Parts: sequence; structure tokens; C-alpha cells
Amino acid sequence: MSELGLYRTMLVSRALDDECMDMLARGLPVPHFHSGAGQEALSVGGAAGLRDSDVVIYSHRGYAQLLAKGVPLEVIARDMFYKAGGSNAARGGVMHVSAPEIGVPGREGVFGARFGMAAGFGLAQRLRDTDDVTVCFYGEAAGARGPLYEALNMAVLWDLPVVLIAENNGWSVNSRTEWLYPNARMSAVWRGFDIPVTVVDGNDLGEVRAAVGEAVRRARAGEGPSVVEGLTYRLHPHIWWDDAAYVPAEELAEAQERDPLTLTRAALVAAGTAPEQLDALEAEVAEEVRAVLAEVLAGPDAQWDVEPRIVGVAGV
Amino acid sequence: MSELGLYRTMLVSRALDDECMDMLARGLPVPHFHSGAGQEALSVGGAAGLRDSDVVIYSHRGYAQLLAKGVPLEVIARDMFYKAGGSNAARGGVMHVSAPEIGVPGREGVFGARFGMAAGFGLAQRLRDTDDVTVCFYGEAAGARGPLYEALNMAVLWDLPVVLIAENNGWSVNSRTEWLYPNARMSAVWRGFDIPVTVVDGNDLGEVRAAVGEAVRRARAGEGPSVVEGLTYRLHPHIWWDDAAYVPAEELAEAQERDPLTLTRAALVAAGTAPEQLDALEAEVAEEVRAVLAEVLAGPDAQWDVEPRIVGVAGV
Amino acid sequence: MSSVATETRVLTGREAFRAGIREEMLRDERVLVLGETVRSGGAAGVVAGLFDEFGPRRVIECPVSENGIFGAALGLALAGFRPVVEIYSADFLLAVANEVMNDMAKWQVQHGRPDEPLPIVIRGCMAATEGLGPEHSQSMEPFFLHAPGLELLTPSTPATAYAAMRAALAATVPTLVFEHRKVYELSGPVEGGVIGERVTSGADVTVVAWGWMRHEAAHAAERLAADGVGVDLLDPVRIRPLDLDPVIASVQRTGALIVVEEAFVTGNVGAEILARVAEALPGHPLRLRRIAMPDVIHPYDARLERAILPTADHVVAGIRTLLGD
Amino acid sequence: MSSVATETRVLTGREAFRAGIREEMLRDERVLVLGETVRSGGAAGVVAGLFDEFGPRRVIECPVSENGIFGAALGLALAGFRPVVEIYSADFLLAVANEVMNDMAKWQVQHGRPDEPLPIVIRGCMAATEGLGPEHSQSMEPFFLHAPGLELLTPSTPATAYAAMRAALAATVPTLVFEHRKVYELSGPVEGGVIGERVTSGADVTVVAWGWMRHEAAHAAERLAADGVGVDLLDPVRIRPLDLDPVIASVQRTGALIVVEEAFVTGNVGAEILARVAEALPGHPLRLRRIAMPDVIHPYDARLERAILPTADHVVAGIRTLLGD
Ligand SMILES: Cc1ncc(C[n+]2csc(CCOP(=O)(O)OP(=O)(O)O)c2C)c(N)n1
Ligand SMILES: Cc1ncc(C[n+]2csc(CCOP(=O)(O)OP(=O)(O)O)c2C)c(N)n1
Ligand SMILES: [Mg+2]
Ligand SMILES: [Mg+2]
Repeated sequence: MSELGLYRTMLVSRALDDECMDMLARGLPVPHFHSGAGQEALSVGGAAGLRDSDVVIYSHRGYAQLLAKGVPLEVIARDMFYKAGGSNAARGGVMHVSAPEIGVPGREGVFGARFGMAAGFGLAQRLRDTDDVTVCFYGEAAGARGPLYEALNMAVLWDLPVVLIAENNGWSVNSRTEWLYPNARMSAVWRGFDIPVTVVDGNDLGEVRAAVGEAVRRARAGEGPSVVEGLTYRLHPHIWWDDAAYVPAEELAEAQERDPLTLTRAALVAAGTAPEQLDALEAEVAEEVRAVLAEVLAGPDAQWDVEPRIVGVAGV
Repeated sequence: MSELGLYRTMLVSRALDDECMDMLARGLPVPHFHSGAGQEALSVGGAAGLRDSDVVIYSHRGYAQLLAKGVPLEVIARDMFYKAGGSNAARGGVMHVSAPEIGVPGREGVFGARFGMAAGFGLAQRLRDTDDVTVCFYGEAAGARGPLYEALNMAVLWDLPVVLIAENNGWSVNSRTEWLYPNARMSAVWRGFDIPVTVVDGNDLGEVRAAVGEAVRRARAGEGPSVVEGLTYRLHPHIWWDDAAYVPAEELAEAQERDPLTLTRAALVAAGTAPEQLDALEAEVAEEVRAVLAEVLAGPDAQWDVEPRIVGVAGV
Repeated sequence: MSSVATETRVLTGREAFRAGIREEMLRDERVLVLGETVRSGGAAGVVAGLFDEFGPRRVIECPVSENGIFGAALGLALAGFRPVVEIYSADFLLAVANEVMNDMAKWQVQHGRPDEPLPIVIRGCMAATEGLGPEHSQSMEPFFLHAPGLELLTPSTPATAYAAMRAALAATVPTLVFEHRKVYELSGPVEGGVIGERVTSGADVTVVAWGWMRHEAAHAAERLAADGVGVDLLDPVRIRPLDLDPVIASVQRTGALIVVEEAFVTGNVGAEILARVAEALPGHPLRLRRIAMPDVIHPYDARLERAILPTADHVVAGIRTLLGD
Repeated sequence: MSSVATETRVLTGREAFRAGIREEMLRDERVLVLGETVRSGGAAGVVAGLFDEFGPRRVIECPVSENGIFGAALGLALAGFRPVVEIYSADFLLAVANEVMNDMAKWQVQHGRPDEPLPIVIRGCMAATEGLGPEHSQSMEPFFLHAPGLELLTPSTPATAYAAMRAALAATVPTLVFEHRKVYELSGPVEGGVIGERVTSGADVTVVAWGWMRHEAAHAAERLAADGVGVDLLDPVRIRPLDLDPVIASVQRTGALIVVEEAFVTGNVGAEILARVAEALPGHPLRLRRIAMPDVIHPYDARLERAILPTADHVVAGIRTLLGD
């Protein structure tokens, strides 16, 4: 995918984010919305350019990951607002979007299983003798859970085509990364496996692309797993009820300076794209996303017709 | 403790082992006996010379660990044979020997909690402002469990006085170490934490002492956790029902050549101890252990009088 | 700040839980708080302020490492501390089911010290509010009911929240305090709560309910009272060990029992209560029934979720059906 | 080796479980075996020979990483494979309770595909033999009873072992097969087993028992038959979903029910059965009872353990008490 295409995906994700923040500001419910603002370069850089048969296990603010993997915006939005035509008919909302046919199997709610799942998908890809890969994103929370070690040991042992992408965004709810990891680094320990472990500026799309590209290449070539840790920043509060009063204003201001959208735009301009073309693209995307959201919000609610078929239904 | 004293502890453990193997060969039950033969140097080298206020979390064939930490042979034997006067009155047998007053809190049956427990004991030692340490042994099985990562991350983060001793003895039941870990090494990954990770000949008492000694020194000095991996070999089958037919005869013969008792004896002789003195010591220990076991076996069975006080008793 | 409990405090449920912990922390410095985000008050604000008051040696911010945290709690307790461990949402206790039910619950017995206390308090927010989804809404007490060696507390009001936290801190075995999210928001007097309350008295039907369901049942009782149906409503507060005597005595009078429970119906606590009552009164023509969640995981959409959560309406209808049979 | 099931095979329980797995592996190459020591036959020899027969791409030797293994099983199943995962001892399932009950059980429903199969078979040796201690002896079905979205099977004979393994492999939801260690050692015909068997017929008391307890109950029934007491003994084989109709129909005739269960009594499966029966027959003067383990963890010493495991003696005494009341 072209750099411009990647930037477009980042813009779509940010526009979705802006719309949701805006609704929240107006007191409207946006259930389970976890803003992905600030992390679009890492998300898009990590998930774009893969095949449908490659698998991505996304993280809870990874709308940009879903978009980059090919999940339509309207599916994400319908799931978010419990509308018909999403992927899960209000049973999982935006926390459990899936699209198995394009390599998006879903997300676990209690962090942990994603790592074993990644190993399982990688093993499946190996057992089928394909050169497909599995990419698994995770934040500071999931990254401190034991299943990561268990699964990575398996992946190294069996040379599984797994790419782990650590999203070091400074926070886990209101806990600082340095309260959770030595030296505030999530991936350092995995160097001990003698696999490639790369720490990149997660807001630099080019750096992310290079590191993930190499990790994917290795995985496809049967050379086993890699870890890419992207240093980025969560620009918005954890979730709607969080006022993020704990975020130092100066730190946030600095992070805003390094907004991946600004940086990516600047890189595109530096590489010769006309600013006017980008202005037009930005306006177009904003308009498009606004229209999609309006349509989604006007659409019918998801219907709940699944229960009688579930095992063991009984009760009230 | 003197080298001779350490050798003596190794001899006691081996004599216990010999007695148990002998009983098994005669068709007598030795409930839950997991032979520690071949691993005495690592066990004694790892657990000896500690204070009563230091904690050791032992492994399931770590009789030598218990002995080195000061648990009397007769307590171990009484627990093994469900006799009165052991530590647990037949509720845990030899799988759950404990002696909290000398830093032996017990053992978990489902591998995993030992690592968090080690962090907890280490944290307790820190919170009390002591320079006590916690030593935690583990085999290939426990070592592949996620709680190890979780707890070690905490130990590194908080500079806890924890020493992990990996017992790489070639097997986990009938699984080879190389089926379970990349390059058959249990500790390599932890180098990524930038803590001292040392791989030693686990049958060389001197090497073990040096590595564990340095790890303990660091821990006491507040310099945080270390990992020592001892390469050793399980000389006997996993447990009584295992015929160990999967162990290649040649490999076993080689391992027997490197029996830590033979090596330690040779080192003592090389360092000037008279062979006659060692002969006498060996005979004395064998006799002593035989006598203890005979007395234990002739002793009264443990009585079971604890249940009425347990919460929620009901039923048949 | 003063550590003296006054007789007239009115607090929210959240504050009542906190008061129980804080007072014990003031009394005994071996009491520690461990968990994720506890430095900033924890998942639901229950431990808010404690880090500032007691500092980092008493309130220990942990990585999101549930197995490590619970293992550490066991180690700390065996080392003489009294850890109060927060789980971010009670649903996540399944990730430490082994530590809680195989390790902690069995430890002292299998190490031959059944009388030695193992003071570990495990607590966290639980149950359904509105659309939190099935991994942040479940009623977890049935999953932990089967393990010998644990106490389970499920308070329902600020007063029982406070009493339950104090009871947990006084318990000699590892104890789980399930803090219902809706109970956090209630306001009421804190003193005077007891472990086992008779909410209303009545001669027609015995109702057992705890946590939020106590309130649904109380509303139902009120509505039925207007129709002359007397409900003997018991809130046990402690689920394990459960004091069955008042329940059995009540059913002997009423002949009819309904357990109202927020958990999925199959294998819930109500099953145990019905079984115990039936076993205690063989040959009696009893009417026994559970009102509970169907065996359906919580939809994210609160509209849909509301359709399956038990309410006062269900209780009224259930009682009418049971008595009308 | 032949893949054709003959009509006259007599196998041990261990072999019957293996036959069920092996035949499906022959039929469908998406079936994989995963677990610890499975290369050498697994913890109890159930998968012995399968590595040699099917090779390392079908029988996958894993590190002792229960969470990794179960996560991988979920991934494999979502990727179109059909994993059969061995747990080294069923007690250790508590270490993956989150993966089984929060992840696997909910996955398809919360991702909006309730009808999409998630073919994961979880199996392992379970329950008490003689002195294996409380982490290798527990009856685990109650711990997993409460989660919607799972099937639970607890076979009792070679025939039901085979039938249960086939049913598990045919199930569309994650399914747990609890293999009683004592059932491994039984010999018997393999064909003809069904999910839900009437072991003896009788008019005086209904008895429900599964796993090893079916045999204790059968012995009791035989002894009571000599005294003219007729026992209607039902072995459901499948615990969830449980087919209650035959139980209720039987209790309607006998008025008396005993559930014999090896698990700790509090919160066991029997509680659910008693509750369901009581709910189904309100106002009937029923006699309902459980025979089960007391809430006491297994001592290591087999002498002591024998004192608390339910046996035919307990069943006989329990029935006499119930009927004599
Ligand atoms: C096992 C587990 N523990 C705790 C939680 C609760 N939880 C939900 S989101 C979150 C913080 C996530 O932080 P991070 O992983 O850094 O991702 P971010 O929100 O920064 O993108 C936590 C602790 C959980 N879902 N699962
Ligand atoms: C979590 C867990 N999984 C599996 C087991 C079963 N198990 C008991 S001993 C053992 C092998 C132990 O091997 P290792 O750790 O290498 O120690 P060794 O026996 O070689 O000393 C296994 C797998 C267990 N006790 N706990
Ligand atoms: Mg984060
Ligand atoms: Mg080993």
C-alpha cells in the first residue's frame, strides 16, 4: 500500500476518533470507545499490507488496526453503536469486532489469551504449509501477563510466523509504563530469546513500516517470531469516565507535538506530495467518516435472536 | 558451611534416595518419592549457608534442598511415610514438607505460584528492611509457566532479593528439555532483563556455590534478582511408575560418570581431604540414614484430627 | 483524618468498603493493599486516597500480572503480612482460580497447619451495571463456591459492605469480598451491619437474596405486602460458609422458598441453598424455586442485557406463581 | 492397524478414550492432539501410540505452559483445526479457567456467531484413586458447571468413554471430557454406550451417579435389591447440558432421589440436580439427598482418603435413611 494510502487509513481512524470524542463531549454515549488517537502510525504500520490470510489480533484501541486489515469503517461503527449489520449484533460491541474471512478472528476481554492464540494461528499457518503470518498487538497491560512468555517460548521453539507489536503508549489506565516495566520498556526481556527485538518511534510511520516489514519477511521465510516495540503516546483519556487528570500537561503537550498524523503529513510533504492534495484528502476523509457515522447512527438497532440456540438456556 | 559439611548433606540426601529406591525395588510403597539422585550438588549448593530468615522454595525432588536449609531428615521421612512427627500429618506427605520457622514455607502442587510467592517473600523481606533473601528452585515444567515471567518482572522492577535456580536436568517426566525450550536452555530469555543470568555445571559444587553465592550477595546488597541455571541430570526415573525406557542408555551412562557425589568427592580429595576420612564419612552417613529410616518406619502413623475445624465441613 | 468510627456515619458503599480497609490499615501496619492501578485508587475508586495516606510500602502498585500478584499475596501472607488484593474486575478471578482454589485455599491444611491463619483478602468490583459485557458483569460467587477453605462475602448495603470488609479482615482463611458495582453507589449508615440480615418478615414465602438482588427482592416484598403476601426476606451476606439455620427455620414456617440471584442459573449458589433446604426437610411438600439469570452471557448492549437481568418484577411474578401453584 | 470399528471390541477405559480420538484423527486430519508429554502418550497413556502413528504435525508436544497451550488451542480452532487438548491432571484446569470459561465458552457468542462451531475438546485424567493428594484427585466438573457455552462429559465405563469421546468430537462448543482414573482400568465392550444410561430399574428410589460413583451406586443397588429395595439408577454421562427429563420422570414415580457424587458436597453438580428436581415438582413431599465428599481436601495418605470418599456403603446407608425417614 502507498504511503498516501496508509495516511488515508490513519486519517479515517482519527476522524472516527474525533467524531466519537465529539459525541462524548456532547454527552452522547459511545459505548466502550477507547480512543486510538496518537497511535495510528503504529497501528496502521503494523497491520497494513498484509494478506487476507494473514491474521491480526488487534488491541482495544486498535480501530486503525482493523481498518488497515480491511474491516470496513461501517462495521466498526455499527458494532460500536449496537446497530444491525456489524459483526456481532450487540453481543460484543466494539470490543469484539471480528472478520474471520479477512484474518480478524476477534479479541479476548481478559488480557492473556491473545498470545497463545497468536501461537495457535501461527501454528495453523505452519501446519498448512503457507507463508502466512500472524501479527499480535498488545499494550502494557497484556504485556505483563504470563501467557505472553508461554506463547513466545512456543513460538521461538517452533519457529512460528508470529510478529508481536508492543504498544508502549505511556499508560495502562492511570499507571505509568515505568511503574510496570523495568526502564519502562516492554520488550527488552525478549531479547533474551535471541530473536529480533526492535524498539522504534511508534509515531514514525516509516520506522514502524521498516521494522514490521522485516519482522513479517522473517516470519514468511520461516525464520520465526520477532517483537517490535513502538514508543507512542495515548493522546486521550483511557475511556469516557477517565478525566486523565493524572497526565502532566507538559508531557501531553509534547506528545501532541509528535502527533503521528502531523509527522506523517510532514513526511509526505517532504517526499513531494502537494500540501493541497493532503488538505483535500483530509477534508474528504472527514466528510466521508462523518457521513458513514451519520448513516450508521440512523440505522436500525441490532436484533437479538440468537439465544434460544445457545446450550443450556434456562432461568428467569 | 565447609565443603565437607556440604558433601555430608549431599551424602545424606543420596542415602535417603538409595533407601527409597531400595524399598521400591522390594515392592514397598514410597509415596510420591521423586528421586533427587544426580542433582545434589545443585540442590545443596543452592540452599546451603543461608540464614533461617532466608526463604527457600524447594522443588519436588529437592530433599537435598530441604536438608541443606536445615529440615531434619526424620521430618522429611516421616512426611514421606505418613508418620506422626512430620510437618503435615499425612495431609501433604513429602510433596508438602514445610518448616516456616527456618524459612521453608512449603510447596505448591500445581506449578506456578512459587514464582509469585518468591516475589512476595522477597517483598516482605524488603518491607521489613532486612537483608534476607529468597531462593526459588524450579524445573523445566514450572519454568515454562507464565507466572515466572510475571513474578520476575516484578522482582526486577522492585529490585527484590530473589535468586532463581533453574534445574535443567534433561527431562520433564519423559519430555526432553530441548522439546520445551529453545536450545534446551531454561534461563537464556531472562538475560533480556539485564540481570545476572549464569549457566553453570550443576554437578560441580564449586561452580554452583560461586554462582549462587554471588547471586545471594547481590540480593542481600539490594541489587535485585539473579538467575542461576544448573545443568545436571536426573539419574533415576521420574517416579516409581516410570520405567524411564525413554532414557538412552549411553546418555545415562555418561551422566552417571558425572555423578555430583563422585565429582565432589574427587574435588575434596584433590583439595587434600584424606580418602579414608571420606570413606568413613560415607559409611557413617549411610548407617545413620538407615537407622533414621528404620526408626521412622517403625514409628506411629500420623493421626488425622484436623477436619472438624475446617471451614464448611459437611457431606457424607 | 481521624481513625475513630463514629456512630452516625453515612457513606456510600464504595466509601464503606474503603473505611473497612483503611481502619484496619491504621490499626495494623501488616495490612497491605496490592493490585493494578491501586496507586490511583484502583479500578473502582475503592482504595482512593490510601496511597497518599499510607505510601508505597503499604499500597503496592503492580503490573497487570494477576498470577504474579496473587502468588505474591500468598507469599506475603505466609511471611506475616496481611495482603488485601484487588482484582480489576471480579470476572478476572478466573485467571487466578488456580492460585485461589488450589494454592491459597489448600495451603495451611496440606501443610499440616489447619489452624494457622492465612489472612488474605481478595476483593474487587463485580456484577452487572449497564452494558459492561460478559467479562465485566458476571456474578462470580458460584465459580468459587465449591472450594473448601475459602470464605465468600457478597454485601448489599453500605452497612453490610463495612461489616463484610471487617469480617474479611478478621477471617483466618483466604476470603473473597465481591463488591457489587451497584452497591458502590448506594448511600446509607455504615455502622450496624451484620453478617446475615432479615430484611423483611413474613409468613407466606421465604426469600433469600444478597448483593444487588437483595434490593430487587425488597422492592418485590414491598409490592407484595400491599397485596397481603408476607415475605420473609433474608440476606445472608456471607455465602460460604452459609448460615442455613435461619433459612431452614423460615421455610419450615412458610413452606416456600425463592432464591433470587444475579448469577447464571445453572450451578449457582441458589442450587446449593435449595438442595440444603430440601435435604433438611425430607418429605415436606415444599415449593422451591430460583430466580436467576438465564444461562446467557451478558450482551454488551444494555437494552438487551436488561432483558435478562433478574428484577423485582421477576421476583413478584415468581412468588405469585410459586404460591398460586 | 485398522480404522474399522468392529462390533465386538473389548477394551479398557483408557483404550476406549484413545479409540475415540484415534478414529476421528483417521477420519479428519484437522484433528490435532496437544499437550504435555503427549509425544510419549500423555499423563495417563491415553494418547499412547498416536505420535508414532500420526507424527509431530498431528500430535504436538508442548512445554508445560497451560495458558499458552489453551490459547493456542483456541487459535487453532478458530483457524479451522480441531484441537484435542490434554491437561496433565484435570485439577490443573483451574490454571486455565479463564481461557476455558471467559474466552472459549464465550467466544462465538460475543463475536456474533453463536451457531459457528468451536470444536475444542479438553480432556485429562481426573479424580481420586489412592493418595494422589488434593491437587491430583479432585472431581472438577462442579468448577466448570456454571459457565454457559460448554459441554461437560463424565463417562463411567469403556462404552460410555468411547461414546463420550465421540460426542465431544462431534460437539459444536468447547467440550470437557473428564476421564476418571479408575475408569481407565475397567475393561468392557466399547460399542453400545449412550449418553445417558439407565443402569438398574427400580421403583423405590431414584439414584443419579456418574463416573466412578456409578459403580459404587450399582453395587449399592445390587445389595439393596437383595433386600427388595428397587433402585432406579441413572448415569447421565453428560453433565452439561444435563438431560433432566428421565430423572424427573423417575422421581415422580419414586418420590426419592439420591445423587451420588465424588466431588466436595458444597456447590457440586448434585446441588443443581436436586434444585432442578425440586423446582420441577413443587409441593410434592420429596425426599432428596446428596452423597458426596465432605468439604475436606484429599489427604495424601490413602488410608485417610478412603475415610472420606463416597462408597457403596454410604449409598446403601443413605438410601436406607432416606426411605426410613
Ligand atoms: C487480565 C486483565 N487484567 C486487567 C484488565 C483491565 N484492563 C482493561 S484495559 C486496561 C489497561 C490497558 O492498558 P494498556 O494495555 O497499556 O493498553 P492501552 O489502554 O494503553 O491502549 C486494564 C488494566 C483486563 N482487561 N485484563
Ligand atoms: C502446572 C502444572 N502442570 C503440570 C504438572 C504435572 N507435572 C508434575 S511433575 C512434572 C514434570 C516435572 O519436570 P521438571 O519441572 O523438569 O522437574 P523434574 O521432575 O525434572 O525435577 C509435571 C509436568 C504440574 N504439577 N503442574
Ligand atoms: Mg498502554
Ligand atoms: Mg526436569
